[in-house]
Amino acid sequence: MSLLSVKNLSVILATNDGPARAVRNLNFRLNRGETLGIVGESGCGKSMAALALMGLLPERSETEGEITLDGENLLEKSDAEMCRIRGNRLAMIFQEPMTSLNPVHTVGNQIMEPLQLHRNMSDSDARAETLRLLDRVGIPNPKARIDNYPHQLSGGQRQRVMIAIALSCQPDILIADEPTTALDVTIQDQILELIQTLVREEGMSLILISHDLGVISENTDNILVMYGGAAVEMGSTAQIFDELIHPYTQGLFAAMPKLGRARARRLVTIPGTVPDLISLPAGCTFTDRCPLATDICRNTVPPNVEVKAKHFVACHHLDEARHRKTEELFS
Amino acid sequence: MTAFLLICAAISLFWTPGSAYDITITNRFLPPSADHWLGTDQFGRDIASMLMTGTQNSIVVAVVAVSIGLFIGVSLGLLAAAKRGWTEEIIMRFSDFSFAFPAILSAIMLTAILGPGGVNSILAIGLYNIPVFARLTRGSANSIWAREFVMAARASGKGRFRITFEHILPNVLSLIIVQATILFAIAILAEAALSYLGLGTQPPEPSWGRMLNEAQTLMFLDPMQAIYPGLAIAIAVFGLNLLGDGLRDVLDPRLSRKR
Amino acid sequence: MTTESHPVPVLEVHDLVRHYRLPRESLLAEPGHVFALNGVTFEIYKGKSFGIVGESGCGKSTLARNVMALEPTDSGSVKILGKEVVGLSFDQLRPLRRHFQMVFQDPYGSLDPHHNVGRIVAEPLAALGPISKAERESRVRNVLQSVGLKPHDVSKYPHEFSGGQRQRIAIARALITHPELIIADEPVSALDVSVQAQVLNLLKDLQDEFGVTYMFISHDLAVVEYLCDEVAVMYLGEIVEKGRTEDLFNTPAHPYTRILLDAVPKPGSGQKRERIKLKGNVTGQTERRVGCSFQDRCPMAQDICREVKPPLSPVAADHLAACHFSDTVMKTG
Amino acid sequence: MSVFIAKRVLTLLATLIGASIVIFLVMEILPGDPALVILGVDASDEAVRALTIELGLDRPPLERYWDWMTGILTGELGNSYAYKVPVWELVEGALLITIPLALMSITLSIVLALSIGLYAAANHNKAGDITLMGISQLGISVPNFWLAILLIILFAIELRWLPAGGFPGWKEGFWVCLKALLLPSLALATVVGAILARITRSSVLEVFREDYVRTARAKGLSQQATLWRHVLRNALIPVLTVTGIQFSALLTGTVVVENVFHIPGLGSLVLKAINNRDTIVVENVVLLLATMIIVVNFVVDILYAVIDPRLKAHDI
Repeated sequence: MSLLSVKNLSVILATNDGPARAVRNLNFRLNRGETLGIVGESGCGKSMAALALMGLLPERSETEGEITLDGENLLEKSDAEMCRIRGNRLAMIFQEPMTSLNPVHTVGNQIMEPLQLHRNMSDSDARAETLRLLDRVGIPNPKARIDNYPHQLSGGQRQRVMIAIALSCQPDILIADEPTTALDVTIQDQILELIQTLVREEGMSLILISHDLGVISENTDNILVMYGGAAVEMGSTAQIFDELIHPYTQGLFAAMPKLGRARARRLVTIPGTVPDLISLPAGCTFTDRCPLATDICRNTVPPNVEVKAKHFVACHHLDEARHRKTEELFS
Repeated sequence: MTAFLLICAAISLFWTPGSAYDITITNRFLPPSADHWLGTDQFGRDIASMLMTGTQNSIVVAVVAVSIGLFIGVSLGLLAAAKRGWTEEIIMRFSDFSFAFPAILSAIMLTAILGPGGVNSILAIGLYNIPVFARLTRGSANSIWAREFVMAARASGKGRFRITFEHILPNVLSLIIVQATILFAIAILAEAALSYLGLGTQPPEPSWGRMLNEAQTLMFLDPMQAIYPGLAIAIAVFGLNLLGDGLRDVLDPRLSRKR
Repeated sequence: MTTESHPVPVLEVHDLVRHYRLPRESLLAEPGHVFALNGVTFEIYKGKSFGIVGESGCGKSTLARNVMALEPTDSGSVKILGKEVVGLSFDQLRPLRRHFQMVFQDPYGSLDPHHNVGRIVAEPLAALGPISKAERESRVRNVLQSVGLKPHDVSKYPHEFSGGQRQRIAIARALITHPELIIADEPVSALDVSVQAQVLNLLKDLQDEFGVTYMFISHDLAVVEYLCDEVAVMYLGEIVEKGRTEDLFNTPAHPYTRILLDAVPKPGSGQKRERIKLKGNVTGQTERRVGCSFQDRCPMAQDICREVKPPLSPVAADHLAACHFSDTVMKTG
Repeated sequence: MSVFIAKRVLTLLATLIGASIVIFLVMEILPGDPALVILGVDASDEAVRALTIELGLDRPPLERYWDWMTGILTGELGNSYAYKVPVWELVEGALLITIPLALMSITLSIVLALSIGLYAAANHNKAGDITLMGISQLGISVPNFWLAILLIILFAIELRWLPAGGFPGWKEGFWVCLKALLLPSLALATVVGAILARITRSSVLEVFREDYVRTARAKGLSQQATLWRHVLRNALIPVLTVTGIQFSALLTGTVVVENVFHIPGLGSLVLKAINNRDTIVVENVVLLLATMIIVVNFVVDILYAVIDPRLKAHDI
């Protein structure tokens, strides 16, 4: 049995302009020790899916479907029960290391908090464990840093503190939502490497969320590509980069400038802009920008077809998408 | 509510149910009736008429006082933000310690020297409004100056004063309008307080604050007289506060929808 | 240098220095300084794109503001079309402004929400002096068309547009005076990948059409490689390497460039490569060291790096680097 | 930190001196000869001249300002023009009433504000929140002296629970005095408390949207625990700012409300002094009130640094 399985997960946000379907019918599984990357552009629902897992969606929202952790459906749990799971079995790190730490508490106190909450540690035990954690996440001179306030640390160091908080109770699953987007490339490199090492050594599972295909490609076993709240393509990382099938995945990959590629070649562009979740078509969410779109795409949700072992694509025009070159597709 | 108040004031310019000034001792302490909607006071004056005329008075004081603060304060604030450096320092230090002299305190000083009067209370409230507007304007103007579109305007070769009028002022205006309605309410309160103390509007001009003062001596005889003028003030201020909140929501769409 | 084909540099920056004073930390200590630019020199030729890459705090945005004459320069020279702009008064600068315009990073913050598109785009015309209404309108129409917006968009307001379209408006504003030079400070970093490609292609097309010169600032090496002819890598207020894009990206001569290139995650491979690692922590911009500015983080630093500052010197044709061991770096590439 | 405090203390002193200069200028240099003011417009020239010399007003302004300042430092404020007793005696008695009244009111309003604000924020958009915010909106709109009158009508005239006014003096016992100050401080605290309650609520709601609150929830902290451990301290910062600003409103409010209740505090003193044209008393009382406002704002500035560690590092 999978450690985590998500079935038909939908999230509906109430906005001032009407209900927005931030996540629609999402399905995936995650085994112990596996890493899953969720990739997509802004508003594709990747962060909302993560918050739904944590049970931390904004107030005015509804969730449907099933999120099963070790056979227990998290969506049926009360907030008090979720509090025992959050930070303990499921931990999360966020995009903005600048604002994700409380400015008025020392970093030490913020790391000690989950230890005292879930492990009932005494002050001195928690402090000793915090020193160990700070060392573990590569912060030099933990004894001095433990009593620092967040504003005294650099962005990279703050993100290390966030990782220490997430790691403190040895969770089963670590969810990292754009953990390096706000950081410089060289720091990003260090942080991703740290996450990789820790996940491997602690035997955790990882859900890594990013808009950056490069980050996802180098750090995950499996990939889930989202667009407009829906999963459009899913499979093992190697297989997906071997053969991109869904028109959106193809377009996204081709639109990205890549180091070392001939610069004379023009970038492929996907026409139009990232969609507004309120006015998406009922069928395939990519319809409005897709060169292959027909009437069926607009009205009928495309089935999830397993094109190869464990490589799923949701598209009505699979054959055409597979056999036409990306440049041809978007020209 | 504010509109109702304005209408009251406007009507009272031409017509009141009775006279706010005529003293008819025989009509003292009449209960409310068709002739005297809210009854009469200890001198037989019609309370409803006094209230309506008092509205005028409050509005005039508040308008003038807020305008003084608005024009001087906003100009100083814009100047401070545009010039930075020591100009800003001087203006802000100045407004810093003007904060130590709230309206009533400066009115006390002024009246101690110049004697009580309506003009002095306007001046005192107006003076108090200057630093309030100056601070608000400078604070938000500074944040606008830091925006990229201002940088773009400077890259277009526009000078500081042109940018102030084309970019800064329109962007801080909504905030200033909201603040003005709130200060308008505060000015009405302050005027009432000054008149109550006898430092503001002088007899025989009717004013809400003074009506309360007179009513207080009669509290044991006719408590209702102390209710009406206070209620009028509360309604006026309440209406203005609601107006301010409403304006904030209308003028600042960023609050209701982020990005 | 490349003088044969492009004899007149559109932009010449020579030994540009900019330091900011920090507020005092204590009453006794001297106030600190931020050494944002410590002597930057380069030139850009007509019709070319010059990329400036570096991480946050390397001084690239300060450089943009100084070249645009938006803040006072401490010392050095900035020549636009051969004319010195450092030290000019505001009024003297105004007529020159038509020659150099800027595109900013934030498509939300760079457009005044209270002005309509027509007014925003026409703003730089202020530098041209009085022009007729008809001329003004036709210019706005033309420039909107060339960035792919519709003529009736003039009366709309910024909030009616998406991020990518807003960036088109910002580009139209920069283009309206037919400038020689456009300074673009991270113009695509706030955009989604699919939209970023549209804007990058637009910038390329406009260069082909109008022969405009770009100074393009970015932290994204892939974007710079895609768009630029020449690149300078900045670290702590200095250019540490400069050269033609293909030379610099294929055979980097400075360890920092090498590390930057290695740190970029590349899609497709699926596997991580072995690579040189940065060591230590970021040196602040507030201290100045004897020797090389990169010494604390450099994996190959020797004694000489702590004593002698390496000059920016040629390592190959049109390729300069400031490293004592650039030969070794180039060989290991 | 040292720079922060040093800078604040310097600003405090500068502001105090600035305030005293302004008061001095307004009271003594601007039109209106104090001697003439005291004696009335019909006084003879000789009488005015004699009084001018008697009061020492013929000396140069700088010298008189210097005397005033040194007088303040030594407690020699001169004699009241009207009562011929040392000003300090008058002021001292009044201070002993006004300061407790102000402290009582501000404590009451903070207690009121925090409990209402927190309750409303915790029940965001529910009936309790909406009702409380409606009431507080009303509270803001009510003039404090009218509220004072209403309170007198209700508690003193109708219910006869509390005295309608006056102050027995501290010799009569602590509780009697507290009872006398209860209604006035209630009148003052309602308005200020209503304002602070609204600020507290909106500030708590704002902080709840911060990223670090999400971090706290992700650690497994309950909504309640997050409120106490992470939200409250951050939310207090704007509340503190407004408390500083509102203190001046509260202090001037006491001037008015003391008159409603006929309490012999600074407010009553200054009003009496104006009616008696006792400018020397007005001058000193105004300086005293201004000083209190300035000092409270200084304390607020220091409290900022205690609450928010970021401010200690770099200056504002």
